[in-house]
Amino acid sequence: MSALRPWAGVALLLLPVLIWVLSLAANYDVIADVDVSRASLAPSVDHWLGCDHLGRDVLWRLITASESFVGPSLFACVVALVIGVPAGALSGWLGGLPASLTRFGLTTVASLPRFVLVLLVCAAFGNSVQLIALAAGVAYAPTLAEAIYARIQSFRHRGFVLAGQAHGLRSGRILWLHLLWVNHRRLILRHCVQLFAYFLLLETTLSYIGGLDGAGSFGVAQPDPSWGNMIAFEWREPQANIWATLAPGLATALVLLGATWTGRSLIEEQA
Amino acid sequence: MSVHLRSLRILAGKRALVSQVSLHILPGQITVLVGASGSGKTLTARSLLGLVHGIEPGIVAADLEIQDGEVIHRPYAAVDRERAFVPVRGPLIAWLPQNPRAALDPLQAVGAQIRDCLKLSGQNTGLDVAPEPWLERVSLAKSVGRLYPHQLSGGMAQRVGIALALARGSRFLIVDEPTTGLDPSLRAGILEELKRARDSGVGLLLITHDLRLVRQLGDHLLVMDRGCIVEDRPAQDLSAMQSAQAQALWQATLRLEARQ
Amino acid sequence: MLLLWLSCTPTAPPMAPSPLDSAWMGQIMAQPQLFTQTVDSERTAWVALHANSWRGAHRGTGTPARRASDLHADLALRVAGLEATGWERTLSAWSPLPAGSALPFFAGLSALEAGGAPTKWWKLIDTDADPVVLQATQAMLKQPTLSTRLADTMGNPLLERVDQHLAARLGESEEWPSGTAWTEPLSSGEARSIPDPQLPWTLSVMLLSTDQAVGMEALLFSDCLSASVCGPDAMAVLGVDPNLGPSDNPNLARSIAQSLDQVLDTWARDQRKNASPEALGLLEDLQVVQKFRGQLLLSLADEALDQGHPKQAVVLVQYAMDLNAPRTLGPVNSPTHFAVLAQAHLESGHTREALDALEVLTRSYPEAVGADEILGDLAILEGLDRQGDSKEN
Amino acid sequence: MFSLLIMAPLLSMSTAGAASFRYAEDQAPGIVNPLFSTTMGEARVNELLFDGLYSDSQELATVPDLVQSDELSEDGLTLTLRLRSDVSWHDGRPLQGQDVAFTVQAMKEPGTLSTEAGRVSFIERVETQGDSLVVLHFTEPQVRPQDKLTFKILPSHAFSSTVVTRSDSFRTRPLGTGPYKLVTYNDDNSITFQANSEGLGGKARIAEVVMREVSDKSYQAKLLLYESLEGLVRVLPRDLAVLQNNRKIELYPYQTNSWWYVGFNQARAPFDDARVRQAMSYLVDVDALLAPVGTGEVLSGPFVRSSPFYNHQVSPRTYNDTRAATLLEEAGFASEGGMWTRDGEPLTVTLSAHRTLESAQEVVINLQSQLRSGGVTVEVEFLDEAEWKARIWRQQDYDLVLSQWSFDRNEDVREQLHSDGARNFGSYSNPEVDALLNEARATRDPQVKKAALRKVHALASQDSPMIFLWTLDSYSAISTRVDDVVIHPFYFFTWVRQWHMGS
Repeated sequence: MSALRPWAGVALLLLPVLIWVLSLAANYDVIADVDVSRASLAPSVDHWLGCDHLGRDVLWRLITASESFVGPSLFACVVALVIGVPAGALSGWLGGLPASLTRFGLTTVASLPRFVLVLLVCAAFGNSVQLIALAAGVAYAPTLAEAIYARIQSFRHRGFVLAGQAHGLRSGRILWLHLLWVNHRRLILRHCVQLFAYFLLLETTLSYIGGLDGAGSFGVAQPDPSWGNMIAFEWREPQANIWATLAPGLATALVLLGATWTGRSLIEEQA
Repeated sequence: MSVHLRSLRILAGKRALVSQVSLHILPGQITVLVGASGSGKTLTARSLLGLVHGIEPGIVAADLEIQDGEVIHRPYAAVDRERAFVPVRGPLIAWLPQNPRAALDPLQAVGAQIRDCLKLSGQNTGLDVAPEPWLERVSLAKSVGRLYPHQLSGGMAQRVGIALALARGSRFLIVDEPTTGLDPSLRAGILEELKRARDSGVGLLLITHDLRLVRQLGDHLLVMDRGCIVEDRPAQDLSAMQSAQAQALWQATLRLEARQ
Repeated sequence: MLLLWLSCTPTAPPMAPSPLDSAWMGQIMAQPQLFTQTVDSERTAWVALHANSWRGAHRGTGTPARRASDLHADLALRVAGLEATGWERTLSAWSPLPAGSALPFFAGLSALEAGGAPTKWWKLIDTDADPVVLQATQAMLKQPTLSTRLADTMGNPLLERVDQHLAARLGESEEWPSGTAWTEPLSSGEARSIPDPQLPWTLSVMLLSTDQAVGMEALLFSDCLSASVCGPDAMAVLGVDPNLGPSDNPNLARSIAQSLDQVLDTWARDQRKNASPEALGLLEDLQVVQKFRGQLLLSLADEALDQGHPKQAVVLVQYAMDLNAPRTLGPVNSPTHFAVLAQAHLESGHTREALDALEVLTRSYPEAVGADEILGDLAILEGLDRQGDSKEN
Repeated sequence: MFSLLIMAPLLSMSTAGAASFRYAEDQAPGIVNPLFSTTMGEARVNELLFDGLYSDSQELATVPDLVQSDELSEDGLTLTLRLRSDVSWHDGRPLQGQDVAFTVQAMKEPGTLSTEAGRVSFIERVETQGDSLVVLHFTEPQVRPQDKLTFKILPSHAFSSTVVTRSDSFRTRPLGTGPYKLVTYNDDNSITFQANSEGLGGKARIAEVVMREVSDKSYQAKLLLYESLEGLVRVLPRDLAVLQNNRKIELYPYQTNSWWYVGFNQARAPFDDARVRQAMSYLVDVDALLAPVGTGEVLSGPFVRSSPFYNHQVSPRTYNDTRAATLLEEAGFASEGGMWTRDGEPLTVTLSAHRTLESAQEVVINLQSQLRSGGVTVEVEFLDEAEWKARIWRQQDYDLVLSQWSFDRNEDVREQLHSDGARNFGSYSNPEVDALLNEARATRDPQVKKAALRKVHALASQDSPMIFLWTLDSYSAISTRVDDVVIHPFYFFTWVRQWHMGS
C-alpha cells in the first residue's frame, strides 16, 4: 500500500487535470442546462450523479467545475514560482544586504494570514478567480522563497558548487541548473502540489461562502460551477439529490488526499 | 603558457593567513605544494581561481599572470573579482577539491556532468559530447557514466574528477590531496592518471602533505609553512632542502616510509 | 407533565384505549381490510371525496357521491351566505348608487334569499332604470317570496330567471339554472356585470341529498368519532375542552388547537408503534390524522363564527390548513375551509383577505364567483378614500 | 461546518434579555425616514417609531391616532383636526400642529424628492391655529379624507428646512412619537428599540424590540428554532413545514398582495420597443422559474389573482419561441448561430437583482438559462441596498431588474405604471393606461374602478413593461412566547402595543 501511495496520489492529482482537459474539450453549456423537470433527480444512466434542484446535471457540473480551479491554480503556481523561486534563490546565493531586503519584503507579505490577504485583494479589486489565483500565488510565494532560501544557503558552499565554479560554470548555471533544477526540483514541485491543493481548498471555501448568501459575493458565482458553490447551492434543499451535495465534497477530499500523498512521497525521496 | 602568482597575501581580520606567496605553474610540469594542515596551501590554490569565500575581504594584493598567448594580468582587487576570474576558471585552470565526491553534483549522473564540462569547454560541440571516451581516458568503465556520485568509490570519484578536468580542456589543473584515504594500489592508479595528464601537456599544481608524491612525480617543489613559502626548488634531491620546516617534513616522511 | 412522563416510561401501565381507537380511524388502523372493503365499490368517488374534490365525486353514485353532494350543498349555502352579506354591505356602503342600475334589484333578491327584507333595496330602483328591471321589480314587490313559483313572468328575462331557480328548487324542472350574469352598460363604456345572487342558494337546495348511509360509509373521512359524536363534541370526548370563552380571544383558540394536537400526536405515535404495516400505509397515504384534525378544527371554527368570534375562527381554520399547499384544495384543505376562512375574515373586517380565500373556491366552484365579485366591490369601496401604499420586497 | 462557524456569533446573541422581541430582517434599513421608505423593512421600522394622524383598527377601519377630534367642512374642502395634547416626541417635546404642517410640506416639496409625495397631493395647504389645531385644505372635495391621513408625522424641530435630503442626519437619529424609540444602532447592523413610556395609550407591553439583520434567510428559521429570535417577518416556503410542526412557533399569514417581476428599463434600447419586451416574455417559462422557489401562482398582470382587479380573461404568457422570433425579427433582430443580434451587436442584457431577495439565485440562474436557450445573453449582478437605490431608483441605470412589489389592500399600481408614478423607474408610459389609472382613482363606483383596472391589467400584459411572474404566499413566524400577536397585513407592527411576552 505504502509503495502504491505515491502513484495513487499522482493519479488523484492528475484526475482533475484530465477532467479539466475533458471539460475544455466538451461542449457543456453551464448556463443553458437548467431544466426544472429534472429537479433533484437521483443518479441514473442518463445522469450518473443525478441532477441538482434546478435540474442541472451534477456530473457535468462537477467536471466543468475543474475549470474554476485547475487553470487558476496552475496560474497561482506560476505566480508563486516567478516570485518565490528567484527571490529565494537569489537571496540564498547572494546573501548580505540583497537577501535581507528581499526576505524583509517577503516576511511582510507572509505576516498576513494568507486567507485574509486573499480576502483583502478580493475586497479591493473585485472578485474573480484569476485575481484570487494571483493573490494566492503572491501569498504563497514567501513560503516557497523561504524554503528555497534555506536550502540554497546551505548548498552555497558545498564542494560541488566550488568545483563547478572552478570548472568555469557560470553562477547562474550553477544556481538555476545544479542547485534549483537538479537538486531542488522535488522541493519546488512539492510546494507546487501544496499550492495546488491550497488553492483548491481556498477556491472551494470562498465559493462555498459566496454561494451561501445566494449572491456569489466571493469565489466563483453561479451559474458557473465550483465544487464549493455546488455544495452551498444544494445543502439547504430538503429534497436535494444527496449526490449533488456529496459529490463535490468527495471530489475535493480526493484531490486533497492525492496532494497529500504526492507531497509526502516527494519529501521521502528527497531525504 | 604558464601561470604566475605573485605576492599573494590573504588576511582574516588582521591575521595574515597567507603572506607573500608567489608560485608558477608550467605546462607539462607538476608543481607540488607541500605543507602541514593549516599551512595555507589549499587557500593559496583556491585564490588562483578566485574562490576564497568566507574570509573576504582578505586578499590584500596579488598579481595573477597567465603568460603566453593570451596574457591575463589580474591584480587582485575586491571589486569585480568574480567576473575577473571567468576566463580563468575552467578553460585555463580546473580544480579538483580534496574530497572529490563532494565536488560532484550529488543528484546528477556522472556522465551528465562530464557532458556539461564538454559543452562548457566548447571543444566538443555538436554530436560529440559522449562522456564515454573521457571515462575511458581515466580507466573507468563506460557504465560509470550512469552512476551517481554516492555510488562511486573514493578512487573512482577521483578519476571522475580528473576526467571532468580533462573534458573541460583546462590547461592547468589544481589537485588537492588526491591520495588521501586511498589504499596503495588505488593511489598508484591515480598517480598514473596524473602523470598521463602531465604528459599530455597539462600543467598541474598538486597540493599534498605527503612528500613521497614529490619524489614520485614532482617537477618542482614548494613547501609552505604558516602561510609562507619556505622552500622553493626543483623536486630532485629532496635531502638538500634548505629550510628547517621542510627538513622536518622530509624526515617525517622517511620515518613513515620506514615503518611501512 | 408528570402524566406524560409516566406514559413514556416502559414500566407504566398500558394506557387506556383512546376514543379514537373506536372511531373510523381506529377501525381502519385495526382492520385495514375494512377500509378496502368500504371503498372498493365506489373507488373513484371515494378517491374524489378523500381529495375533497366534491364536484367530481357527486357525479358518481353511491354513498361517497351522496356525501360529496351534501358537502357541496353545504358549501353552496356558505357561499350564498357570504354573497348575501356581500350584497348587503356593498350596497349599503355604495354611495351614491349608480343611477338606473339593476343593482338594487339583485340586492333585494339576495336579501330575500337570506331571509331578510328586500323592499328597502327595491324601492331604490329609479324610474329611469331599464324597463325590464322596473317591470321585474314591480312584480317582485307584489310577491316578495321565493317559496312558490312566480304567478306570471310576463316574458321578463329577470323574472324568468327567478322562476327558473324556483322551478329547479321545487323539483319541477330538471334544468339547472344557468347562472349567467346580468350586464348593463357602464359610464366608462365597459359593461357592468352583476352576478346572479340566487345561484348558490339554488345549488344548495338541489345538491342536498337524503343520505341513508350508516357505519363506516357514513363516517369515513368525517369529523365524527361515531354517528352521534361529531365536531366539538368529539373534541370533548377526546379530552380537549372546546369552550371558546366569552370573548373573541385568538390565544384561547390556539391553546385549544394545541391540546388537540397533543392528543392526536400521542395517538399517532401509538399507532406507529403498534399498527400493522398495511395500516401504517393507510395512516400516511390518507393523511388520516391531519384530515381528521382539520375537520375538527373546522367545525370548531364554525362554532366560533356562530358565537361571533371571527378572530378565533381565523386562527382555527389556519391551524386546520396544510400550509404547504396553502392555495390548493386537497385532502386536508377542503373547500369548506376556504369558505369558513372567507367568512371569518369578512366578519373581522378583513374583506381583502376574505377574497384571498374565496379566490381559491372560484377556481373549482364557479358558483363562488358571484360572492367573489360582490365582495371585491366591497373591498374596493372600503379602500376608495384610501391611498395605496406599495413597497419593494 | 462552515455554517456552524458563521452561525456561532449569531447564536451567541441568544443570551440577550428575555423581555425583548427580536425579529429578523434580510437587510437592515439604510435609512429610517418615512419620507424615503421604499422597502417593507423600512415600513416596518417606521411603524415602530412613528405615528400617523390616523391608523387602522384591528378591523381595518380608520381610527384616530394622533388626532383627538376632527371635523370635515360641508363642502368637503377643509378638515379641522384637534391633535391630542398628551403626545410628545421621543425627546420630550410636545406634538404640535406645525409638525403636521411641516410633514405635509416636506412630502410635497419638490426638492425633497420624497417617494411618498403622491400621498399628500390632495392637500392644498395646511394651516395651524395655536399648538394643537390643524386645518387641512384640500384641492378637491373629499368624502372621507381621514382614510388618506395615515402617513407618518415627523417632528419639525428635527429638521432645518422642508427640503429634506435622503442623507439628512435624521435617517440615523430618527425621532418619532411611536410606541418605540430607537436606542442604538449596534455593530452587527441590528437596531435596538425601547418602549416609549410616553407613547399613545401608554407604554407598549414589550420593553424592547430588536431588529436583527440576518441576510441568509436559511439561518433565520434556524435562529427562530433555537430561540435566538422571537419573530421572522417572512418565512421561506421551504421552511414552512418545519415551522408549522414546531409547537413553539406560530405562523401568521402576512403580506399576500405582493408579486415578483422582471422589469425592463424602457428608457433604454432595446426595451423601448414593446416587441422586444413581449418577445422576452415569450422566451420565459414562468412555471419552470417558479418551481424551485416554492408554491405560488403565476400572474398575467400587475395584480395578484385574488385581487378584484385581476383580469381573469388575460392568461399568463406561456413560452412560445416562434412568437418571440417573429417579434424580434420585426424589431430588427436577426438570429446568428442561435443568438439574436441587431446591427451586428448581440442581444446582451444585464439583470440586476437585490442581494437579499430570497431565492433570487435560483430564479436568476434559471432565467439566464432560459434566455440563453432563447438566444439572449444575460449577465447578472447582485446589488446591495445602497447600490440598488442609486442605480435602479435614482439613476435608472440598468437593463433588467428582478424584484418584488408588495401592496397594501388597495393594490394601487398607479405609482408603478403611471407615466408620472414615483415608483415607475422602468419609465413605462402608455397614455391609455394613464387615463385609466386616473379614472380608477377618481371614480366612486367600484365596478367602474374594477373595469378600469382590469383593462389596465390587460394593457400592461400587452405592453409588458415587466414580465409578471408570480405571487407567493407568505407567512410570518412568531414564537409562542409572544402573546396577543396581531399582525397588520401590510405594516406588520401597527398593533405592536398590545403584544406581550408570556410567562
